[in-house]
Amino acid sequence: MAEFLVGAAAFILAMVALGLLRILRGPGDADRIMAAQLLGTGGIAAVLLLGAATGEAATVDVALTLALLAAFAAFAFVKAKLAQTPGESRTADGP
Amino acid sequence: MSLFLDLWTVVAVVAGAFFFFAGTVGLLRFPDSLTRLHALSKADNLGLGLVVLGLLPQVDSVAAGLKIVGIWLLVLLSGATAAQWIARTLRHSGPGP
Amino acid sequence: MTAATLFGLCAAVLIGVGLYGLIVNPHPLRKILSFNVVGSGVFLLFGAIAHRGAAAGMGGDPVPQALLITGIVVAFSATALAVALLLRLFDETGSVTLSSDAPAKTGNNAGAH
Amino acid sequence: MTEVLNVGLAALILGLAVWTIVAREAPAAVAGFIVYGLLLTLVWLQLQGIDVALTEAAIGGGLTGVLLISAAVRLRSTESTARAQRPSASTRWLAAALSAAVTGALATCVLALPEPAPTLAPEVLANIAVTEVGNPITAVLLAFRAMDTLLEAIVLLFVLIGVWSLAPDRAWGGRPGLLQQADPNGMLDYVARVLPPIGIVAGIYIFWIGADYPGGKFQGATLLAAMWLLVMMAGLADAPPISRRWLRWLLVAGPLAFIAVGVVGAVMAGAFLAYPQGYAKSLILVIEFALMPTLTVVLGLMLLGAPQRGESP
Repeated sequence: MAEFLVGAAAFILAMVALGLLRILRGPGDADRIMAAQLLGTGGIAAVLLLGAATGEAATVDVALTLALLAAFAAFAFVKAKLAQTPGESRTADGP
Repeated sequence: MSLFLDLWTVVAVVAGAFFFFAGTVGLLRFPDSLTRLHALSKADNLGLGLVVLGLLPQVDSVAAGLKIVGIWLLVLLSGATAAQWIARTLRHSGPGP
Repeated sequence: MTAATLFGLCAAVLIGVGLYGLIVNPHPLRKILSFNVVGSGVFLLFGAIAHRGAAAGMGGDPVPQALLITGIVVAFSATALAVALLLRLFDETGSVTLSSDAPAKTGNNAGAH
Repeated sequence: MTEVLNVGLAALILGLAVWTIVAREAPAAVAGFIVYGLLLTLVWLQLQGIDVALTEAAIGGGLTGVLLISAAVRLRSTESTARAQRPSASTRWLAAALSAAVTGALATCVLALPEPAPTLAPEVLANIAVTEVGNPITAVLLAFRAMDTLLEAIVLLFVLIGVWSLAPDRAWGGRPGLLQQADPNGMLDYVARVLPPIGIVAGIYIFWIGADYPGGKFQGATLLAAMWLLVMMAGLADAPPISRRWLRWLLVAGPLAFIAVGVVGAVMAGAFLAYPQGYAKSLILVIEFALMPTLTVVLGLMLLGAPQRGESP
């Protein structure tokens, strides 16, 4: 069973990495940040699979930490972008 | 019983891995940023969901099971939010150079 | 090849790659990034050595592993300080060049010489 | 199968490191670096350093990404000038030769490491009973090498003072970071209301189990700091002005408690940071509880950067 789980983790990582090669080329920054965030999903799957393979219960906490922080870079990116173009961020604020 | 549970794990994890594969294919085949992100986010979140379902019989306590389901829900929440936000900057700035 | 040797060699290459970037990339933010690559290479090398010390039922030597945790946190704080310095330089001069002969945009730094 | 995974991981990490160095634009390089941190987490799992993996997931994958991506977006306009200053071909060849030499020397060392490897694990195992904690890493951090941890807490504080000292004169004592506007369409607002309660529970949980299982104050404090940051990013709360007295006290409380415990040791057990017989676990818990809020606030404020506004919002 452990062999199968490690194999699945390797397969998922390989798939996500293939996608990563495509998306790091761009065209825009937004695509790249999104790619980083989505690779997080594959990474969490791999961590969970490896944890189940080794039977180490604490790996779940690593996955939990990754899941909680997965989207932070994306949030920070959008925040920084909006701060640069203040006109756009205020459109929906209204008077 | 144990054999049945292991079989369940294998089937669900393979299905999950397939969705990651599908996400990558979508990424390589779709024409522009928004459709690519759409394909990728759906496929990856489903893939992770199936992996989590598959691993449920392998955990040794109910609490650990709840924890991994919780991880999936967290990824869904933050993934959906981030995708929505990123799509908004894409719309504002256009596909860009 | 054991995992420790594999990742030890990987770490050696990372340090080299990071060092190259540190020298060649002119942008200070890219230098910070390169420095972080060097740092993670050093940590990985140390971690590989910690893994070789697996004994007494532990997966690795706990002493270097504990030092690694300290190291990662301190490296992050150093990065935060460097980024803060860089942003202040940018706010002050409108550019972030490290070259001494590049013209500064404002006269704020006249008193510094 | 594990070998396949390890080789794949090593190849991916090297590829991403090269990408981080050669990418044309800084945000692209940072995106690569975030993924790089995520993969390092997996490597730490493979090297059986779960505590290190947790730290890398929290710091490398989370906080560093936030810090660098914001800076990269802000400094976007400076990139074209920097690109023009690319060093000459001869410099680049020299740099490549130097880097290759360093890599070669290190690789030789890796291949020539002594067998059997020296290890302190048996000694940690022999002495861990005295500390009454179950996690050997925690025992090292707070008993056997407690001085390192104390100095680390102080270094973090000094870094924060360094960051603050970069404030312009008019903003000294004011609030760090830019004023965050509430999110117009409510998505971030929603996440900032749902995620922090879960994140705070998770952070305290990881802190709490740290005595006996992988986890601890650094990882827990990072999660708490991230949740604080999320609430501020969504505009639900503002950063406190750095001149507030309670804030200053919070920042020094952890290191002061740590030093006080050290002095108690000097008086009762004969050496600075020595724990009197039978009190080791209680004193370790005192230090952990005192450091946790300090670390949370220090890490959060470090990410916010220097004060940029006056005291009034």
